[in-house]
Amino acid sequence: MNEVGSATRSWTTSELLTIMASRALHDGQIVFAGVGVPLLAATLAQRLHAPGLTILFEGGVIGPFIVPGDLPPSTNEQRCTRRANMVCPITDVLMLLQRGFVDVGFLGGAEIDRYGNINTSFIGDPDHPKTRLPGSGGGNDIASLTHVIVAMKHEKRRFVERVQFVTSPGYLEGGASRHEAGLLAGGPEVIITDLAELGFDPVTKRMRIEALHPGVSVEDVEANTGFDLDLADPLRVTAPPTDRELEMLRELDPDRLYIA
Amino acid sequence: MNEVGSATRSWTTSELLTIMASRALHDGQIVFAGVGVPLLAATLAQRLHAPGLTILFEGGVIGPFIVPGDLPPSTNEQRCTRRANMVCPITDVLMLLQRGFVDVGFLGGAEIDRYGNINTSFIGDPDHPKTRLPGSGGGNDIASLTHVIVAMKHEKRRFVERVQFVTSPGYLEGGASRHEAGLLAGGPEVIITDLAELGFDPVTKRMRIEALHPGVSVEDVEANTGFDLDLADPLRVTAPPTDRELEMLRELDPDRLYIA
Amino acid sequence: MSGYEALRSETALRNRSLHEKVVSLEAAAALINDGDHVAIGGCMMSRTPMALLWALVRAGRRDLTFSRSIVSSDGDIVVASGIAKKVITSWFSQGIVWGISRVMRHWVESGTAEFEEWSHLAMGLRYRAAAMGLPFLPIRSLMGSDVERRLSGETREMVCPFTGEKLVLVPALRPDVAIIHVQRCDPYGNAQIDGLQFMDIDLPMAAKRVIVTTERIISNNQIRRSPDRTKFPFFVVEAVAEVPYGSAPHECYGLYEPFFRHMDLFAKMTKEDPERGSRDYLQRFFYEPRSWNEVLQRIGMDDLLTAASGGRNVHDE
Amino acid sequence: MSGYEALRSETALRNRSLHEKVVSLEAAAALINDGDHVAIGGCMMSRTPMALLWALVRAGRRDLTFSRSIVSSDGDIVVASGIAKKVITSWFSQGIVWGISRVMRHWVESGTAEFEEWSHLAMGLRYRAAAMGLPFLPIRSLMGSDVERRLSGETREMVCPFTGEKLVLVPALRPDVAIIHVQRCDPYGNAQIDGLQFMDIDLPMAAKRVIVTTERIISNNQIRRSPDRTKFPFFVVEAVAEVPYGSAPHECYGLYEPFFRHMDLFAKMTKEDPERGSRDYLQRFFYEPRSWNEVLQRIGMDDLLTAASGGRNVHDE
Repeated sequence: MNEVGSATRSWTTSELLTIMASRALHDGQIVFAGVGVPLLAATLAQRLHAPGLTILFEGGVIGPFIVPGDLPPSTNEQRCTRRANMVCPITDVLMLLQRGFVDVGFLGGAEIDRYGNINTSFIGDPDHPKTRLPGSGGGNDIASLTHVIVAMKHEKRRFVERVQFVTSPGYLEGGASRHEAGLLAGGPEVIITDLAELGFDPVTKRMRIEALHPGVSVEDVEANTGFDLDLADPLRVTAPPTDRELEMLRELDPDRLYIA
Repeated sequence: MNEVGSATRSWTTSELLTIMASRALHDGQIVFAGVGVPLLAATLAQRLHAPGLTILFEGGVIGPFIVPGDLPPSTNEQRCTRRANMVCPITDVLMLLQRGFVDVGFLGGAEIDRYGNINTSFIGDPDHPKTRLPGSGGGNDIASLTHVIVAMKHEKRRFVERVQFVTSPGYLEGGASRHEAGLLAGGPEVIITDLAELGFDPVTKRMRIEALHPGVSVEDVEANTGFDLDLADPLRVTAPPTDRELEMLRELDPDRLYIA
Repeated sequence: MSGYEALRSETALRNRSLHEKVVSLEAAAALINDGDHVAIGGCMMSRTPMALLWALVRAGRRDLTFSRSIVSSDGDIVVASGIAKKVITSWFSQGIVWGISRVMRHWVESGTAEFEEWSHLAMGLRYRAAAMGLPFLPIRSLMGSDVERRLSGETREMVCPFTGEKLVLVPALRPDVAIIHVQRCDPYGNAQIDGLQFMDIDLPMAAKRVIVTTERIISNNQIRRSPDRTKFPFFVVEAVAEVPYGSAPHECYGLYEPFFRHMDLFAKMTKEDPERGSRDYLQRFFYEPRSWNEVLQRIGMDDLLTAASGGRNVHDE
Repeated sequence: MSGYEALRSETALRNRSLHEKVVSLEAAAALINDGDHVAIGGCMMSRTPMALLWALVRAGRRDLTFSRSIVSSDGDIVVASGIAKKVITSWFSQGIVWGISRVMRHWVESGTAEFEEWSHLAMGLRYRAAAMGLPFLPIRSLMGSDVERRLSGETREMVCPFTGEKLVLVPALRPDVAIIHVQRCDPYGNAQIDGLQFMDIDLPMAAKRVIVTTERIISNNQIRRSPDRTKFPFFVVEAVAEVPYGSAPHECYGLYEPFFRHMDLFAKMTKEDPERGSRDYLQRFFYEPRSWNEVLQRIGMDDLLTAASGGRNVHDE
């Protein structure tokens, strides 16, 4: 377990990401969530401050009920449908993104760049890749059609000037380029890492630090980022995970499948 | 009851239309049928010579089972679903026509013309109609997307040189005009009336008499048609309704809702 | 702002949270505004939200446009009562067994109400396009017909860039309000439909707002026991009203058949003089009754029980 | 002959009559030809027609193209066994919990098998376009991404004639054969699916031929008792094979969960040396067993009963 924190409390990177992501969700929203950190974050939010939050799964599930300790292995198996409000074909649940019913989707990735573009397809030249990654899944659709929260570990090799392959579009080349490409809605809103929360300048669409986690400096973030970051003004400091958040989260994943 | 026939047997116009139409259906076909003559014809065919015939209803029904004496009032109510193999949305059952799974559809109409175009929308100028008719329903889709059997009463005011409004396209202006308009499949195959069976010249697509019902002359047909008809060579004479056909049909509609 | 951007902002502003939204029939009708485009769920004589139409007629709504896959006596009611200025559909009459509706003919032929005609599949694809967040869907029918010609300006033709084939594009139809009658719905709006579904999966996704009338309100727990029977989700629904026999004198699958004797009465009353006949019918069954129960009372117990005895799960036999 | 005319003649020639079509698993596999494009029903680790893939591998089929919404260890099996030359999908790995599949990586990175990547919605709309008899459907994602760029030539962009907006057109994906595993099917091919439906409503309508494997064959009378549960109709189906646990070690909704311990074994065997690991795995679970029952026997009773005890209607709780 990779633990950090104060003298009295400690948490893992995954726990930190999950708790910070849960705080980014608001009551009444409809959230497209993958398993792991996203699902735990959404469920945590439901139980703490957003009882009217609705979860959608890519496998074709609307408003399921997550049972602590019996988490689904992906968004496509029967555990995902537990006490759902509705199940429907995959194409139709993804269409909710295009129709505009979804407030926010969760993404992770192997790489993210200055404009929030995400790569989950190739490391190296796509024609002769060093690593073939699993690919888009619904990632391209989520990133193209709705607002996105990204949760990932803050490492220099992951935060790069330009991703080697744009699987899921962020603001493309910045400025109005996303809109000009024909993507008329959505876009990355917040990047949550183990060091900070990052957002985007409203005009240039360059990534900037919005808030630092407790005990983290701007230099720490810069040292783990492969490009120059702008700074929001004022720069906030996030509140550390509370006992309540940590306890509730550990109840949801008692076997520490996703929060170890 | 409008009875005709030989000394020993007699039948109504609707009975004749239904029986002749049932003979035009083949085993293994998939038939898009409305209520009334089409449904009775399809059910009769199933019971006499086409046990593997499948009926589709516009309301969204695949392979229902028709109960004698309990006929549905339209293709959109629960009686239509009786012991069906599948029910599905209207748009999807109509899509079967576009996908090519349907062999033949049944149509009637207020007017039909030399090229098999059908009008079920307006009598008179559409902007100031003498009579506003109920309209296309699925008629335009059936006529555009599959082969069609038309069953209607043979009257001069119904068989016209040019329909006042093309609700459901036949061969449009004849020749290749249907294909050139973008309709790449289907087209009217046979027109069954109380006097004759009519078809279309393979090249000009002009309507022609293919067969006369027993006791009917070419002159009888011409006298009841508003345009010049071509003649198929050889010109057949249909076999009159058999006792078995008439008995079976009357069993299906004991209250004579549709065969009176 | 482009069409899609407007769609997105409008949709984003809707309250899509899981919350209770049960209202009275009259309160549901009050959510519909003069001039709205109202899409009617069900088809023909099946699952017509007749009680809600009754409330709309009584509320004296004006200048409504109605759309529906196929229109039966519901269409007669909305034109004869004067609440509709336009009906967009593929087929409009009372029903095959009653001949051509004299009411439809009178109001449409006199130019008082417009009847805009599309093919049935075109209606379905127009709703589906809107449900998919698309500006259009392609169709292979309509071509060469006067139906398309008369709609000129509404459709487009395109040459397929893959095959070179001609296709017609039918524009998304995005109603201001969809009104849908279902067998079961929970207080949040999760709606379950038995039997024929018609266009009622696409319609609620297409519309800007959705009002559901339901034979019974059931608990969310009951919905969650069979989520694969939920046909549209709570977050598209704005209001839910419980109205037993809310589709009378039309049918509701599994519960009651059309009230055939009452439909005969309506056809008979409006056959000779559609204007006076509808006025009398509306007076007796729409304006005088002060509640939907009173409408049912006037239709009568005999008709209701006959319809109910014919209404059952016909698959069980 | 245009694309649509070819589609129509081909479809017209299919035997669409109501007739029995029950065959053995091996006979079903024999209906698939070298070089075919085979679409796999289900998604990820759910309702994968694994028994039919087993039979295909054993039959030594070659040069197959596979497509699927999301590919799990089924994809590893078809590339490692050498029956696939190409996999068209949106996501390809064993499953999130096992990290990135070493098998996929080895065969794809070495260029032995091609992995053509689309977005998940694009996969769905490609099947749906084919199911609708259309050459394409429009989509609002893909734009601006390298996913679209890398597919250049496959998609088209258009300006919407109604709104002036840019849209991507994704081409219909029309598999030679769709192979779909379901809970229940009758001898004619009427298939009922419980729970998650994935793309299995569009897929059988899209494909040129459909082969169904089913946990149980039930009578046509049983189908007719609940026609609203039938997800695709008999006339699109060419063959039906009854194969209990036919999706093992993946899940079948309501009956069994994924065989997690067996999936762990597969991941472990293929992690260090994907080539040798898959060879050993295929030897033990594909080539040596002479029947599907023998495969299940080798997977073992413990794993089977654990999976079965986790598989139940999770809505009943």
